[in-house]
Amino acid sequence: MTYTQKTPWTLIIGIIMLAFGYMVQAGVLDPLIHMLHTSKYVGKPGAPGEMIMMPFVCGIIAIVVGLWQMAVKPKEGNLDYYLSTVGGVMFILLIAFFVKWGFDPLMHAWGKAAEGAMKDAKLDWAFDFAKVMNLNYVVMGILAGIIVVNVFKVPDWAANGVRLSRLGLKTGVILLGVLYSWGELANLAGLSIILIAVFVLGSVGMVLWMGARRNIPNSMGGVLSAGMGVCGVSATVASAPVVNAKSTEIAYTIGTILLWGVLMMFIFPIVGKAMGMNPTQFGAWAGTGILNSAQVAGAALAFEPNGIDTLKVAEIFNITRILFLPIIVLWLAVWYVKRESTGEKVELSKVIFAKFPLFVLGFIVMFVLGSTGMFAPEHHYKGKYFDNSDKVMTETKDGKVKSKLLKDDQVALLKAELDKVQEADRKVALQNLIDNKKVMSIEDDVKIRGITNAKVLSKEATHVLKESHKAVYHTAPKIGKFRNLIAWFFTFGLIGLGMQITMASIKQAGGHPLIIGSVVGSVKAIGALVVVLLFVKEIV
Amino acid sequence: MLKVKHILLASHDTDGAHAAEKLAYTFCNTDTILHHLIVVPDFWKGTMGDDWLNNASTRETFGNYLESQLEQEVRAHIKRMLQETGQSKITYEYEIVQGKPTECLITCAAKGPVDLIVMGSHRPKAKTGLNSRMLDDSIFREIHVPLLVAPYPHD
Amino acid sequence: MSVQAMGSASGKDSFLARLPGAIPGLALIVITLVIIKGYPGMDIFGFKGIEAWMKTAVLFGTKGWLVQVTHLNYILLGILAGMLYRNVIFSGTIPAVLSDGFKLARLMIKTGIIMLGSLYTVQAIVQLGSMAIFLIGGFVVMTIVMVLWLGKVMGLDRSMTGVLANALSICGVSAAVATSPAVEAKGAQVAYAIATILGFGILTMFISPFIGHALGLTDLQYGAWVGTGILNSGQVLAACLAFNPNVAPGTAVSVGEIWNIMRVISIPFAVFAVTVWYWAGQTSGTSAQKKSLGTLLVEKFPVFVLGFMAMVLLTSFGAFGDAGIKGGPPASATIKMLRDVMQWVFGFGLVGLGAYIDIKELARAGGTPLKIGLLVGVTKYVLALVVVFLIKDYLVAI
Amino acid sequence: MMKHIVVAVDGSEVSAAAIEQAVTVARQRHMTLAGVFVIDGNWPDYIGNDWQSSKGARQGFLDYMRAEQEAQAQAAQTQFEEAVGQSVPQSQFTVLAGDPTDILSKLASEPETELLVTSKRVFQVSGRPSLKGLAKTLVKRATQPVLFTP
Repeated sequence: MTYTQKTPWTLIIGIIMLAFGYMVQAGVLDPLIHMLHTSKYVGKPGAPGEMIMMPFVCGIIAIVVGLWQMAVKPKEGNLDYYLSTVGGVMFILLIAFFVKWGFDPLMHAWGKAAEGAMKDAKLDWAFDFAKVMNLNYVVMGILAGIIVVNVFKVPDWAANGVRLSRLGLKTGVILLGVLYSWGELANLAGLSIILIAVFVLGSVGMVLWMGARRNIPNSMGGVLSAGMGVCGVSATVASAPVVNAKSTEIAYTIGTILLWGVLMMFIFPIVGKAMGMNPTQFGAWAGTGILNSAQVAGAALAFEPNGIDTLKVAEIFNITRILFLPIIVLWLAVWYVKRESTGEKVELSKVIFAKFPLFVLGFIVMFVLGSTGMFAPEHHYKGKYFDNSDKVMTETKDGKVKSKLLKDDQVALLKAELDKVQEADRKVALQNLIDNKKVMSIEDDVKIRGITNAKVLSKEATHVLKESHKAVYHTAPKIGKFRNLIAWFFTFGLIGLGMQITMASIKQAGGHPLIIGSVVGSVKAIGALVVVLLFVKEIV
Repeated sequence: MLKVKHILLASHDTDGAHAAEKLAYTFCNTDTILHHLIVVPDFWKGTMGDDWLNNASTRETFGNYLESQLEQEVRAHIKRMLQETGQSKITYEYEIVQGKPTECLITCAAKGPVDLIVMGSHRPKAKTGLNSRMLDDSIFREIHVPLLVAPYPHD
Repeated sequence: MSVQAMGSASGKDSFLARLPGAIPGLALIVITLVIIKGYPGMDIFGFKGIEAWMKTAVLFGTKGWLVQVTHLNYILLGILAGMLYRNVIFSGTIPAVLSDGFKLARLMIKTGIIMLGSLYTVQAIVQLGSMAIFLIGGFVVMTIVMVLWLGKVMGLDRSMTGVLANALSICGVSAAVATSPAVEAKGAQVAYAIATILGFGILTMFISPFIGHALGLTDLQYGAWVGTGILNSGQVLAACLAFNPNVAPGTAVSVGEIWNIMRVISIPFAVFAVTVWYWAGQTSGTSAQKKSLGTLLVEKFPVFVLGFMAMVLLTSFGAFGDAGIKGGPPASATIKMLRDVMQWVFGFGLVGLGAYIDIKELARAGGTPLKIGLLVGVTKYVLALVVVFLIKDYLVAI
Repeated sequence: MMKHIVVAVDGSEVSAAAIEQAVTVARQRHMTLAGVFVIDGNWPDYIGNDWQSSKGARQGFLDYMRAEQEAQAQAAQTQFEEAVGQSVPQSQFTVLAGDPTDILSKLASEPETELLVTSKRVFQVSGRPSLKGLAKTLVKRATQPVLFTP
């Protein structure tokens, strides 16, 4: 069987992309870009940004592959399969372009305009609907995917590419491995193992208990507990053959999980924003409380679309859940064999081997490689790093020497206001700054920022403090780009996953699974919320 | 008018469908052809889409398992129908299609000579069964053949 | 022909004899209102009623976000509760035990309107009324012409056109009820017209307060706008109270209800006019349904309007002490008490009215009545807003 | 009690086909045939939202609707009697009052009803909007077989 279809669409998409990239570069779209405030994506001459690079690179690939598909009669084989995915991948990326550079800024602008209009009308409750409804590109991208599949259907030539989207998510998670530090990972892993263990075992137990009370068949209890307890559809898929699940039971379980997953993905970020959670809290909550693991990534990115702090936390939770999967499947197998004569005994090593998600290994490898410092110096990973050496504090540009040290009048200003600071440690830090004309250490910087946030000084002095903070913190361009790349992988994966969520399968939600799932799902979501709000406070 | 020669029976082996089967038998004469339509709902294609973290072998195991499970269920159903119709000497034929149940029924009714459509009623909330509703608004809108609905068997 | 009744037959007993049967429904409505609105000084484990809770709840960092953005107050919550009772909790029909109590809602609203008479003096009525006549007169004539024309274009039969013309131009369901026998309307036609009007009315009832606040309308402008623009009179009352729940001279409800009364008074005349039009164009047809204007006035004139007028007269003569008109001395204790009671009476009435809204019927409305109704309804709603803005300098506050 | 076939009749064209089907089945199975028309008793409730009409206007409207439906019931009876004629040994026509959806569902759930025959568009010519959903509701509530004619 050959996979490649003779379709002009790959070529057409390529041409659209290339034309778009060219128009951005040539400045044809400047008015639009100006209106939408997307010039940050365009970059500067000599250093083109993603809004030029991505369309050019993707466009050329699509055109070449598209021409090849039109001209050459495909032969069976791996090459045929991989090339057949290009059309679908480009299709998803094109949607991503529209959403990220078009609808996202548009909604942002409209939300602001609406808020402004309400403020003009002297309404003290003016709100930005785009912010409140959390209409950023991740949410809209997934929505676009869901709309495409349910309203228009995914075109045949794009089907293989859409299926590739899970690879996008896996690659995203693997690459994410680079960005953790030992400390972070140890901290997060500890927290996640405790939380996940409690909630996974708790919900598996709860499902089995409720199932026993309602007299549901063992096979249904088996798939349901794995799906509800561990990681949603993936767990259902992994455990269904082990417990001999009937087709109805599988359909019910998957429908229920998808229904809850999709709902939660939209509700969690809104609630998180409303309650003012920090990235760690939200990541922990989403990672524990959302039933389906694909939607965990979606919710985390929806909560913080322009950074990956939340995603980092959520994915650790996700990986922890995934590691629980083989254990639970094994447990279910044993449990099922005990109860049903038809159950087949399974071997420990075989299950572990068959069910172990390889990409977690990739994640670990990347993490180890990253921590050896082969990609970037270790302190760069947080994206911004501290450096107050003379080399960076004074730059020579076009023959002029530009110093970031405090000016004399600024020092005088700070000196005059020194006594406004009450806390002894903060006072010391400020004194240090005054003496050295620059922030001396990370600890000092934290204290200085404390002063800034407390707003005890005059406006001018606070401004000076902010400047001095900026002077010693530098963005790591490599890491910035890398994060951006990861975000693109996730965006690609999530839109593609959105395209695989069909209403027909969600409609299958029903019966005992819907009741049990709803109970367990809400208990899990609310329970996780309470636990996280009570015990997780600090930003990791 | 009600010389029922072609009866279209839509049933996919649920309790409600069993009631429809029994009701259909009572409308069968010696020269009636009972045409049985079995629809394997197409949402199965979509159910695995959202799974992203399993490796290929797990996914394949699941796919094979599901296919064999579905086929087993349909075969068992047809076997039982053959037996029952054989006993009461009814001419029986079956058709298995994959797609959206309602659409399949409408096309099937439009295609062949059909005098009467027999189908089961809605499944009550507490009972198990697939949620691919065959009997929805479009059936009432688009089918221009008498439609006999068997009530759900209450015990 | 024998007719077997399978539903409960409506008794023809006297009001007092039916009163005990009304107690369960009455109690349910009162409890609902207490939960929503709370009584003065209520504090059950810190719970002071849903309305009070919504004012203090913090969402998205804004205190009272729910109230400020959605403008839900006890009036809209009450209607929602009524709708919830019928459509969700009792799944479609109000049980017989409760129905007598819920039927009292009509009486309550009429009582409330009569009491509302205490807000005005004769002078104020003359001022507001003349503005209302001007605005409503214009809109009634415009709407009737538009509907008659649309009916002709869309090929609607004459009786349906007649019902729609009156229902869309004057006051919704009551006009439809008054007109249909006179123009031989078919049951389905009336039913669809009513469903359209109600659906549109409910929609406008929820969005009008929002728009009114967003545009910063004054009570006078808002009252004039909804009084002219909302099709059905029950929803005019609700929309006014939802905008400003206070009952006092110069508030939205005091303005909107004058508009409403003007519309009610014009029903018999409009029915007469449409009947004349209908029979003039009806060549066949023999039944002599034609009635004189005098008969129509006696038959279709709502008595509560007389009660309202009497109340206005009594207030003008100072029967209740000072009415608290702007610029005058503050309201007397009697008047203040009346106003507090009125809030409860209206609240009660509107919970009951909410329970008469059947979503099933609304959702299945359709056909030409829906098209014409939406077209005319939206035009009227928007145009009324524009006109109110244009003539805002001529609107005189009381 | 004896089992019988019930057919809903509203005097319209669509109900003629339903009567025809019902007659065929009744003859095949040698059963009695019952024709039914329902006078919609829900009108008072339907206009319950209107609070300001005078008593005269309200009552006038309800009387008018009643008279109209009684005329329709008469037409339905004529249609039924003419179509059935002598072809079925025993037949009977009844006019009931109440909510049409409820009454038909109830008839479709009585053990004496062998089969309820109705057009899927019955009572729509004259009825409230919710009667459009009658067929769907019948399917949900019936405990006896229901035959829908186009």
